[in-house]
Amino acid sequence: MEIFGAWLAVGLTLFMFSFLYKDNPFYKVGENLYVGITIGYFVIQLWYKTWIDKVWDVLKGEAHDRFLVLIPVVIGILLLTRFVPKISWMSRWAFAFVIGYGSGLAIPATLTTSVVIQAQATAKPLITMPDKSEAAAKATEGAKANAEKVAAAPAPAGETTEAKAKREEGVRVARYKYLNARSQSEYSFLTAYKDFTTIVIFVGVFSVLFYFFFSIEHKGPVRVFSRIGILFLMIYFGASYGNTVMGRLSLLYGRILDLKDYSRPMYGCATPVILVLMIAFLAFLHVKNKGKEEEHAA
Amino acid sequence: MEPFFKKLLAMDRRWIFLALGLAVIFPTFIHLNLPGLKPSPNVTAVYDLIEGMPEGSKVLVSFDFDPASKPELAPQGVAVLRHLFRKKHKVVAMGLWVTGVTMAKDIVTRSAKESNAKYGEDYVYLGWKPGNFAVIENMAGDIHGCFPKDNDGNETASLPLMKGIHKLAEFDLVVSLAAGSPGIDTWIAYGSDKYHFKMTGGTTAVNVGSMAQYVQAGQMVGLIGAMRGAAEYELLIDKRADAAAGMDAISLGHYLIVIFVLLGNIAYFVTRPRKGGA
Amino acid sequence: MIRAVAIVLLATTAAAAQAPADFKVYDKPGDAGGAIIAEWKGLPDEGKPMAEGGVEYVVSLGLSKDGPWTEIERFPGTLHRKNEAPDLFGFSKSNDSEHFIELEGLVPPPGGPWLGTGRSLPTWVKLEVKSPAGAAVAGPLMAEAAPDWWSWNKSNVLLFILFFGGATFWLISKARRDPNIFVRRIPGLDAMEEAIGRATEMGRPILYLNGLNGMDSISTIASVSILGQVSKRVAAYDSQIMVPCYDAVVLSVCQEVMREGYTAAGRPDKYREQDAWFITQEQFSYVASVDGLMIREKPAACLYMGYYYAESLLLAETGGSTGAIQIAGTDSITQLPFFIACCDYTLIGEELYAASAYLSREPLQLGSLRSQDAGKIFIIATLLIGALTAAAGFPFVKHLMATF
Amino acid sequence: MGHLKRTVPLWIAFIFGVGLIIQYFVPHPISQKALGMTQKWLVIVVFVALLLGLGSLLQSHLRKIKAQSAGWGYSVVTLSVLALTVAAGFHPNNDKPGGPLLWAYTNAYSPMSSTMFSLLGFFIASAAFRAFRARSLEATLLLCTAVIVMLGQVPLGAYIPGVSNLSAWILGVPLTAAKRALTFGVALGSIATALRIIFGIERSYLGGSE
Repeated sequence: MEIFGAWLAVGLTLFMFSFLYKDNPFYKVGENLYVGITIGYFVIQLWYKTWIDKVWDVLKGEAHDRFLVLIPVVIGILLLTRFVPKISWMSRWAFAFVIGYGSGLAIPATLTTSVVIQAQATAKPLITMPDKSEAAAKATEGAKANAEKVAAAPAPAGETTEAKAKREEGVRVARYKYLNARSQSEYSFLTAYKDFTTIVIFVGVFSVLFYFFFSIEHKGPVRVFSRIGILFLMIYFGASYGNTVMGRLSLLYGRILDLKDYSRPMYGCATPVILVLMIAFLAFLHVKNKGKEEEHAA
Repeated sequence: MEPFFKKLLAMDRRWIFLALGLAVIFPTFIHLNLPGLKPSPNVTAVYDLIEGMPEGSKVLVSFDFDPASKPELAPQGVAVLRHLFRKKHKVVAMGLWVTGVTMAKDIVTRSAKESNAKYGEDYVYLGWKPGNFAVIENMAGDIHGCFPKDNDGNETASLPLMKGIHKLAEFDLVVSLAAGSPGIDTWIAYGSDKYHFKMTGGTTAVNVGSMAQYVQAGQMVGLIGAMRGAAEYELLIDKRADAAAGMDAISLGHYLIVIFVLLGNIAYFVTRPRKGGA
Repeated sequence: MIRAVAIVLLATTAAAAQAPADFKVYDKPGDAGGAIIAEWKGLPDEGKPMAEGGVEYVVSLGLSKDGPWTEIERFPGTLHRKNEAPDLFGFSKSNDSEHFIELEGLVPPPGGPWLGTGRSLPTWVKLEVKSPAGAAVAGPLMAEAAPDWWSWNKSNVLLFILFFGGATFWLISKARRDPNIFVRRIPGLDAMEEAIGRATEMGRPILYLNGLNGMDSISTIASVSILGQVSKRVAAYDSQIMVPCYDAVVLSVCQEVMREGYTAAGRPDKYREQDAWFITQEQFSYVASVDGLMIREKPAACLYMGYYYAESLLLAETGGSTGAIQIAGTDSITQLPFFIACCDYTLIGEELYAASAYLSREPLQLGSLRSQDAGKIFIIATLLIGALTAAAGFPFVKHLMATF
Repeated sequence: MGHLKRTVPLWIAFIFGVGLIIQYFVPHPISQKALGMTQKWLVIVVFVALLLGLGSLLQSHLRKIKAQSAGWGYSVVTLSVLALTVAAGFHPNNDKPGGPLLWAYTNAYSPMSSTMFSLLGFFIASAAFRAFRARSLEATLLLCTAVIVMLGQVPLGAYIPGVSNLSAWILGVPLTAAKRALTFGVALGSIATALRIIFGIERSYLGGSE
């Protein structure tokens, strides 16, 4: 069974990959088989996890409000009235339930996660006012002394490369902590950089929001802002495209690795055998179709 | 040059597919060992932990992932097992995800065979039992009761290695390679927090962020993150394998895309109709 | 809702130590029950280490005024300050020097639910102060945990809903009086008409996808109403449309909407129920099937409206390779880059929600479109005021936007 | 009849919509229980709706098979695999190791879905080649950020001075800004649409008035 499973897995993998070449019988078989399996799997999942767990077992149980689960069943049955054209309008009640439910759920949830929290994160002072308190100055002093102490510590004799890397990391961390503390107690380069970041984010958010204005004509200052907004959007699109490549290539590499695994003799060299057979068949089809085309042409 | 560039612009996209396919397959056969990889502190911590244990320590490795996360987690498993077998530790393997049973068995048997580890004496594969966290709780009380038979149907009590292990707390270390829950979080909550064994593990790129908190809180030692972490581990045990090859393949893929984009732009500028030109 | 005994009973058992002032015990407001809160004012020297005159607080619970007592927590004077819980106490400056402790889900040693969910038994709380100078006791005081009917700390969200709902209503009624509303051009939507026309000329169908979310998702609802407008035009041009669906409920709504579109265009006879069908409810097999469909049927236009996941690129790149005009509209922010790369036009985020109003040209819909702009103005203003006031040292706008 | 067809659904949407908004502000266990229960309802409705989906699926495939139209054999594949999978699902050992459903999951479902997913690796390359052209200022910006971020991702990128810092800055700052604004826009749009539905202005889902 295990070897047969390996052959099936390899075959289906290669069937799906064959789509890269062009639409062909292998892909069509794979595609239809895939759809069949997923629906079957979905039916089973819903049967056990929804019907048995959430309806049947509840009805069989003792809970005094157990019959309430019949309400969604009835709503579901309303949907099925679509099979009977005369009363198919009843399905709208079910639509209304699903759509109304989704709308009501979305409003407060979207507001909190996407508006209020995000707004809170954006509304920062654009220019940091240094904390002139004694405590802040003291914290900076302390961090500075610590950074100097860590940096001055001599390397122990016979230090391994790893230990050295760790020690150097410690020096960097201490220095960063000092710079960070200083950026809060006085206006340093780091403070300026942080403010710059805040301002860029601020301008970005504003200009992109301007781009989305629908009922204001985009001319004059609105046009300028919305143009800047487009530039920000482009940076976003480019950056997140580039950032996704890694993940997608890892997946591809994973598939290749699997195919390589299944090439081993313990699986009957599944990958090379199936690959050769498929290529041979596709080549045969190609030649046959070419012959047909030439016949047509003649 | 112009005709070449015109052809390039109108190129069938299947040539790109072919080039990319080759770029990703090539490093799996011939290791390029591209430079630039450096072991991160979290991965080094896992390595140091295993390296520092006395020979013959008892280690439980739990494969808590399914084939979807195989590219990231299987190389971690192989690298860790290689290290464990090399240090002559005793390995008990299992899994909390039913969908990963066969895959985990394959990983364990292959690594063992390569290191000449003997089944029953140097390592055991227990397989999977239903119950998520309950499995861990049962194992805490009585491993033989929880797994009366191993994955191949042998009596657990008859295996020499298992004769010396009855309770979870008797392990010196538990390694969970997890793609989510149940996984590292479950092992910590129901295992190491209560029974105080050492805990380490590895996870996928998307989970690194949420698992790193356990390292910071000291609930586990080190963490191997995604394929990159596995490649770093391979570097540490000085045995570059699938993950290192993977990093090379992925890097090559990136370069190839960048080169194609640059070529496309050169071609675009060379071939575009010039304004006011002759 | 404070149904607490707020009388301060200061027991002075050990004369040397000072008992904290204003010790109060009450039901936790705005919760599902099962929790009570004790609070008190901090002592002057509590921040110092124990040896230098600092203090340690010990909180104990009992089921009667005379005990027996179970110690719940023991902590130094630097911990459990009220400023750790703005959801309960707001952002007042005095919170820095006041303490609180939330007592929840605790079971006393003999067993039995003490502060379980919902309503629970009357619980007595005793606070002891220990310092080098001696000990003092505040309380015991009694409170009952009870569930509440309103979360006042979420009021900011409610205010925004009321503002936004009010603005929508006002703008709609304005639109009813004056239906001439300016809406800027959205090129992707103007191109839709052209794409449908081109499909008719070429005698090839239009492929319309609703995304991979169910009917309870707002993006799907937006997508279905765009489908209504599209099918009206398809019927008018006598073109053909294919709507392979990912979800059975979405399928039924699509059929209803398409029939209405054809009817509104005066061509109810042209409507065919099988133009929309169900494929499967699994991401990649759905894509495998739709990709195959694209290659085989070679649609003249592919419209992707709704919410998409990783499959966006699989769809759009395959559609692009067949030479179809492609228009996408999605609020799935992570997938936008791929549609931008592969499609001729892309409705970005919010534009998806504007599309149905834009295409329908109904004054009421356009009026509500303006409420989206009102929302943006509101956000811009809040951010500006927030940034300015924060710079001036008043973080109250930031506090207004705290979520609990 | 008109009422039943048009007014009742609008009221249903209104009641559930407003009810759920209010529920958000009510911490009482009764409200929590109502939310939990109605969420289960939604799942159950989806279960019953599956019959609708299966009906549509059978119709479209049987139509093909009956007419023996091009590729009808593939419809036979779909339907028979569907039947086999369901049968495997009712096998008593279905999802234990060695059970038929788990076997099908590991050896057919899982390799196929990861293969489809991995096709993205190819498509992300070909789409980049076609789309990333410096046609305008905007397109150039898109192209440059994509290339910088890609180089910043790989270990060798660390050898090109500035690339990894710049890439990290792009991902941390302008990306955050654009994403945040997009999030605001999407949120406002979806709230506006949801309000339109609750107040019955958006009623296209109800279809015709007949």
